[in-house]
Amino acid sequence: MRELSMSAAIREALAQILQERPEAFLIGEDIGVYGGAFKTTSGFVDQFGSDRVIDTPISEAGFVSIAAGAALMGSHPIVEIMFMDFLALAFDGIINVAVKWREIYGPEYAMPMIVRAPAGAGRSYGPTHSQSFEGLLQNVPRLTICCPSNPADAASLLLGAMALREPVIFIEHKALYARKGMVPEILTPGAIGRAGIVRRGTDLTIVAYGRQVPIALQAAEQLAAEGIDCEVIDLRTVKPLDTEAIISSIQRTGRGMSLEESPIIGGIGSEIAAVIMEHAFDYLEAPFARLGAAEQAIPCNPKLEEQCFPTIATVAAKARDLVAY
Amino acid sequence: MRELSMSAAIREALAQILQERPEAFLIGEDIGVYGGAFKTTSGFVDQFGSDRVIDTPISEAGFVSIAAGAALMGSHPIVEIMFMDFLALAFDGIINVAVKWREIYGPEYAMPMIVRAPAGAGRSYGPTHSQSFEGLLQNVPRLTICCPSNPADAASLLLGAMALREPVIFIEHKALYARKGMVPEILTPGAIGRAGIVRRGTDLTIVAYGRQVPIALQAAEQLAAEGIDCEVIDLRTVKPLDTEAIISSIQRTGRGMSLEESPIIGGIGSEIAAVIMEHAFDYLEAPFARLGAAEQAIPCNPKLEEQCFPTIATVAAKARDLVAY
Amino acid sequence: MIPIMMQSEQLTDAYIQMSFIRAFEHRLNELFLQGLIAGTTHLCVGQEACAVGVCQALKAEDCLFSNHRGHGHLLARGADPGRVMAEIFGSPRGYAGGRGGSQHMAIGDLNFMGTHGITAGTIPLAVGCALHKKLRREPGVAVVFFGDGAIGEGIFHESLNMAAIWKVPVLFVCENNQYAMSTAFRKISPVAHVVDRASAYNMEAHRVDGNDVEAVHELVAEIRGGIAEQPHAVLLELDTYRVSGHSRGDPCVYRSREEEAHWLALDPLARCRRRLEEEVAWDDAREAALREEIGSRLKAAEAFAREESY
Amino acid sequence: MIPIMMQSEQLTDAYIQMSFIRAFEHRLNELFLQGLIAGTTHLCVGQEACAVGVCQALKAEDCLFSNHRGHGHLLARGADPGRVMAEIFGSPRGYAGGRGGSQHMAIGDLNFMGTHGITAGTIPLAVGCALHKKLRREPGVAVVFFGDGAIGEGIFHESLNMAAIWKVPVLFVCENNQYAMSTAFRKISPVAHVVDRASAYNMEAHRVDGNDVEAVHELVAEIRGGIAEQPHAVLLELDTYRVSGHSRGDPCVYRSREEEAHWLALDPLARCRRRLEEEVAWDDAREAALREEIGSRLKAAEAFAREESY
Ligand SMILES: Cc1ncc(C[n+]2csc(CCOP(=O)(O)OP(=O)(O)O)c2C)c(N)n1
Ligand SMILES: Cc1ncc(C[n+]2csc(CCOP(=O)(O)OP(=O)(O)O)c2C)c(N)n1
Ligand SMILES: [Mg+2]
Ligand SMILES: [Mg+2]
Repeated sequence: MRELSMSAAIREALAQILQERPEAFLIGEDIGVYGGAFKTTSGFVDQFGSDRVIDTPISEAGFVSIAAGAALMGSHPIVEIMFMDFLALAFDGIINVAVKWREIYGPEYAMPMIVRAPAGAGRSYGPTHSQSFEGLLQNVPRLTICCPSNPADAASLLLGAMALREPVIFIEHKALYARKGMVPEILTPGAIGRAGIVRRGTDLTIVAYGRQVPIALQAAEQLAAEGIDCEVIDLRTVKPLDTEAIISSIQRTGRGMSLEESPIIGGIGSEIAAVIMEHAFDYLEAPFARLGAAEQAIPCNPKLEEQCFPTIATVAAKARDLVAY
Repeated sequence: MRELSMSAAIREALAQILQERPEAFLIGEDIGVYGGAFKTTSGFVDQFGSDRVIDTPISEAGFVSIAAGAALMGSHPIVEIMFMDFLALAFDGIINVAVKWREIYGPEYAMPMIVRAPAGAGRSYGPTHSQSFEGLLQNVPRLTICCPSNPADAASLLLGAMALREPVIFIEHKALYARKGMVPEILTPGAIGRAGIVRRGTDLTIVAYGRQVPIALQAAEQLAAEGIDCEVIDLRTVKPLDTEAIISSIQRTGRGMSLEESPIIGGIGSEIAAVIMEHAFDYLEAPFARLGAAEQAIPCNPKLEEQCFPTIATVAAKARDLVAY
Repeated sequence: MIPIMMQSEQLTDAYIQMSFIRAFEHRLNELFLQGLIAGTTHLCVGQEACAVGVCQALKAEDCLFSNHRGHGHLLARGADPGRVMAEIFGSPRGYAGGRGGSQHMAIGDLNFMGTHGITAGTIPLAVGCALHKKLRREPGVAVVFFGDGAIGEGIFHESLNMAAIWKVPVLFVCENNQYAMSTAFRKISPVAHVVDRASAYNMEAHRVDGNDVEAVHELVAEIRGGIAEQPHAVLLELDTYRVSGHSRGDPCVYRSREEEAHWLALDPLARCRRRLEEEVAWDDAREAALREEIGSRLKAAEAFAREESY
Repeated sequence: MIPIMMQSEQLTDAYIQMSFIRAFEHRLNELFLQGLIAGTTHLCVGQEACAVGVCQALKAEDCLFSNHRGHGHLLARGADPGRVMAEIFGSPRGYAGGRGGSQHMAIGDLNFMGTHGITAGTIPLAVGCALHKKLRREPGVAVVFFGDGAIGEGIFHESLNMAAIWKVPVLFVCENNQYAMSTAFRKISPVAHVVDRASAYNMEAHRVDGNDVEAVHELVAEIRGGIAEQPHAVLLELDTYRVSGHSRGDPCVYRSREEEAHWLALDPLARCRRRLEEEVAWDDAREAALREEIGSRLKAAEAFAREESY
């Protein structure tokens, strides 16, 4: 084990993929000599050449669908969307092409590709550079969506996404890039669709992903001091959802809440609430609660921005409510 | 009152808008001499001229954002997207522009526009002409989404959407266009965000919208014969959701289910389930259930297509389960 | 480069194929009008020379993409008419198991990578296919058929731009049939021809009579050879006419009967037959024999298509 | 048409504005480097003649749209520097109440309808604005600033196509500063100039030295007059150079110091000053007085911007 930042871990996983998989290539804006807006591909164009690390014009719709076309032929492209907000320009390629070809024509027509998208708020980038679309995209049939919360998971999910040979949206929270964590010496593919219990507890389940996981853990610490023992689930992939892990935790705790980066209405938390309702209804001692992004454009001002998202304080307050229910 | 098909009712409401509102214009593909793929604008170009009924090239992203630009100046465009599936090409204009300008700059920068989108399955149009994106779009902050189920509502919601002076996604289910219903002589704006109770009942609440409403009503008839008395709520707008109507119904019935045209995961039903959990938890006698589109591309074959959606039989079966819970 | 001339057997074969495609489409139309087929369909009557001229000039390793009006492209590439019709019938025997219908078919064995219901949606897929060929040094050219209406989509621009800067082996085939649904090309294009867009991408471009199967074949053979020799992108415009309505039940109120008559006089089948009369002394007897053969192939296809259902 | 000549007062005014914009951007850069401003920013150092030359030639009824690199456009249009800076500071006093930050400002009173963080995203808005003007017979021209990188987006193509066929009063101003982030224009464009795209839309197009404020002003005044007389769409390319890095903390490894030096010699401010020396005997004393005035205006702006916060 060694300590790496999330961006370093992603960079290492990408390098490993490029080394091991001749069918893999990277494609996106300014990923070559610039190394990507978040420097996750720095040095790659020198190491792997411009055939494996392809700089594009500013044409998100085009290069997402171009990647899908290459994938159909046997390539395995890894697309970088500079900020996830810009993926809105390329939804047709995801919704009407990448996930559909295999559905219509069968597995030999799969379009294996990973769309990496730095996302989320917390860096004062303002209303067009801070969104996270997992809530919206979960409604696309059979689309896989990963949201790692730490360096080790980012690397293993990236390798797991490659192994899947399906279109995968890979959401990297911008505010996590610089965060460090322990990473195994040898990177191996992680299971897609498996959540992790990152803190055991008996009173309440907090289901989180991405940058909400550290918030959940910190809130759990604080609550522990008050005698409230929280279990924290890191979803890792928000679709497919690890319903088993969520349900069995709720069956033990009887109470729960979700934390998410998407707006609450139609978000990941709504799906979790519905699943819990269906499968753990009789175990629930309090209504499952949802915290997430506010129903508004994400402001640039850091204070206003922070107010749009769950914080340790709001999580702890909600947890107290639930326990007192 | 008189009997009109839903397309005739929509056509009449559009004509009324064009007559009364000089700032309104229609824009979209083949809406002029062709009258639109579903004939909702037939004859308009002769009646109102090509300045009010604007045929475009096949450029969905472009004309949605162009409409937004005109709206910013004081126009009130009504955009027709020939099939909702094609709206995937124009999500940037909705997500990053139409709803955002007002959020960032204030109410004088609103972009009042209606995006009409024929949607949904049931006509064997296949995987790229049968989708309905309300599930996905509900996650966009402050976006209004209407889904009328009958001619009278279609007309009144269209006028209500005009009165709102906000971006509104107006989903017209293709399978409902030819369905007839009673419509008032004088069309007036309906309230946006208000559901209707279209059948009173005491045992179970079925929450539906669009073409799922007639299915719910027919299932309710069948169940009534078995002694199960269903209440049926027609949402009319899926965002904002009329949470009050839903909650008070569930408080009376204690049991419920949703029917929707979107895929279930992250769909409208998930949001409803989460809302009920939060606000009517103590009244629930059974877990709230969700029925909706299958997690797959919608097939062309009519039988396979039908299997992807709730039917009277599956609704009735689920209702029996819930009552027996 | 020596101009490529079509052999008379090829011309005969082209005529047979074009005749079959037309008969196939006419039969489909009847079946639709009889209510035997669900959904919608887009016929290529009048455009047979585009499909046949292009496909005949391609090689097995070339990969094809098409759009919503793809029956002709599929058949010209060698698709089994029974399975195409089965797909349109929504049969499990169809090329997409009845899931795709008229607008969605793919045949991997023929390197036919897919037709598609989203206008212009396969243009970037062809560029991606060509990019793959270039990166993996695989032989062949990516070819995509699209209509004049597809030019309106932004993805047309993005795709051509990237194909041009990356010099990938792709042939963009625009069948300019003068209309996108009810919309005349001249109403949505500020320039007279699709090829007038090519200069924006510094792209090799050609325009040819799309109702002249020989001209199409010979030009495409030459272009294809050029791309195979030195990978690059080419835009080809085929002037033709959508004789049928846009889709089922379109009375074509947006165009004149005179215009239709003008184009009818340029019918690709009639012209090809005249050439065959010159070249191989094609006569009424051979025509009658062909009709008969087509009739029985069509019957067999239909029987196959209708035999099994969900 | 009689060529429009810039008056010497206008030239002096242009120089003052350009000097102010540059000082504003330099000061912002310092504040960013000191960590006093959150988020990111895009400076227009080196491109001041584009903003000032264009805006000076426009009229009050014209409506403006801009992109992520919009400070110069805003200031040249007459924005209050204190409120622009306040916005960048995220202050409630900013033009978007601190919600928008550096990339998102609008000033209705000046018909400045918005800058925007999505590349090419305001191009269709300008077309929509122009369409509104045409439909409602409102005076003025819609003007949108965008960069050479925006050409890559499909919406550029869709917007120009519709503007051309509908003949709406819109001026597309492309500041070709040679780079989109790290990507040289020549790497992502198969044609040498942005104006080479205009023929695809049969659109009037002009290209001019964007570092020559007089040339920009005079050309834009002429174009604007032409559009006002007879509504139509025009594409204008301004050759310039992004002297600063793309955004905060870009070391510009992707370009050479020689290239930077070449463009530094073409600095729009230095050139304008030389012209002023000829025209109005501008001298060191006036320059010193201007510096002083700018310094105090900037101080006032900064004080205003930093006084109030959330
Ligand atoms: C993105 C998208 N927009 C609109 C449509 C609806 N539509 C189907 S075919 C068609 C016309 C296409 O015209 P063209 O490209 O010229 O092909 P043609 O039908 O003439 O063969 C339209 C508008 C669509 N299928 N996809
Ligand atoms: C849709 C979209 N894609 C990518 C970006 C990221 N981005 C911001 S500015 C920029 C470069 C833009 O280049 P250009 O248009 O030439 O303007 P310049 O920065 O040179 O002024 C990029 C890629 C974005 N903001 N929006
Ligand atoms: Mg056409
Ligand atoms: Mg630039």
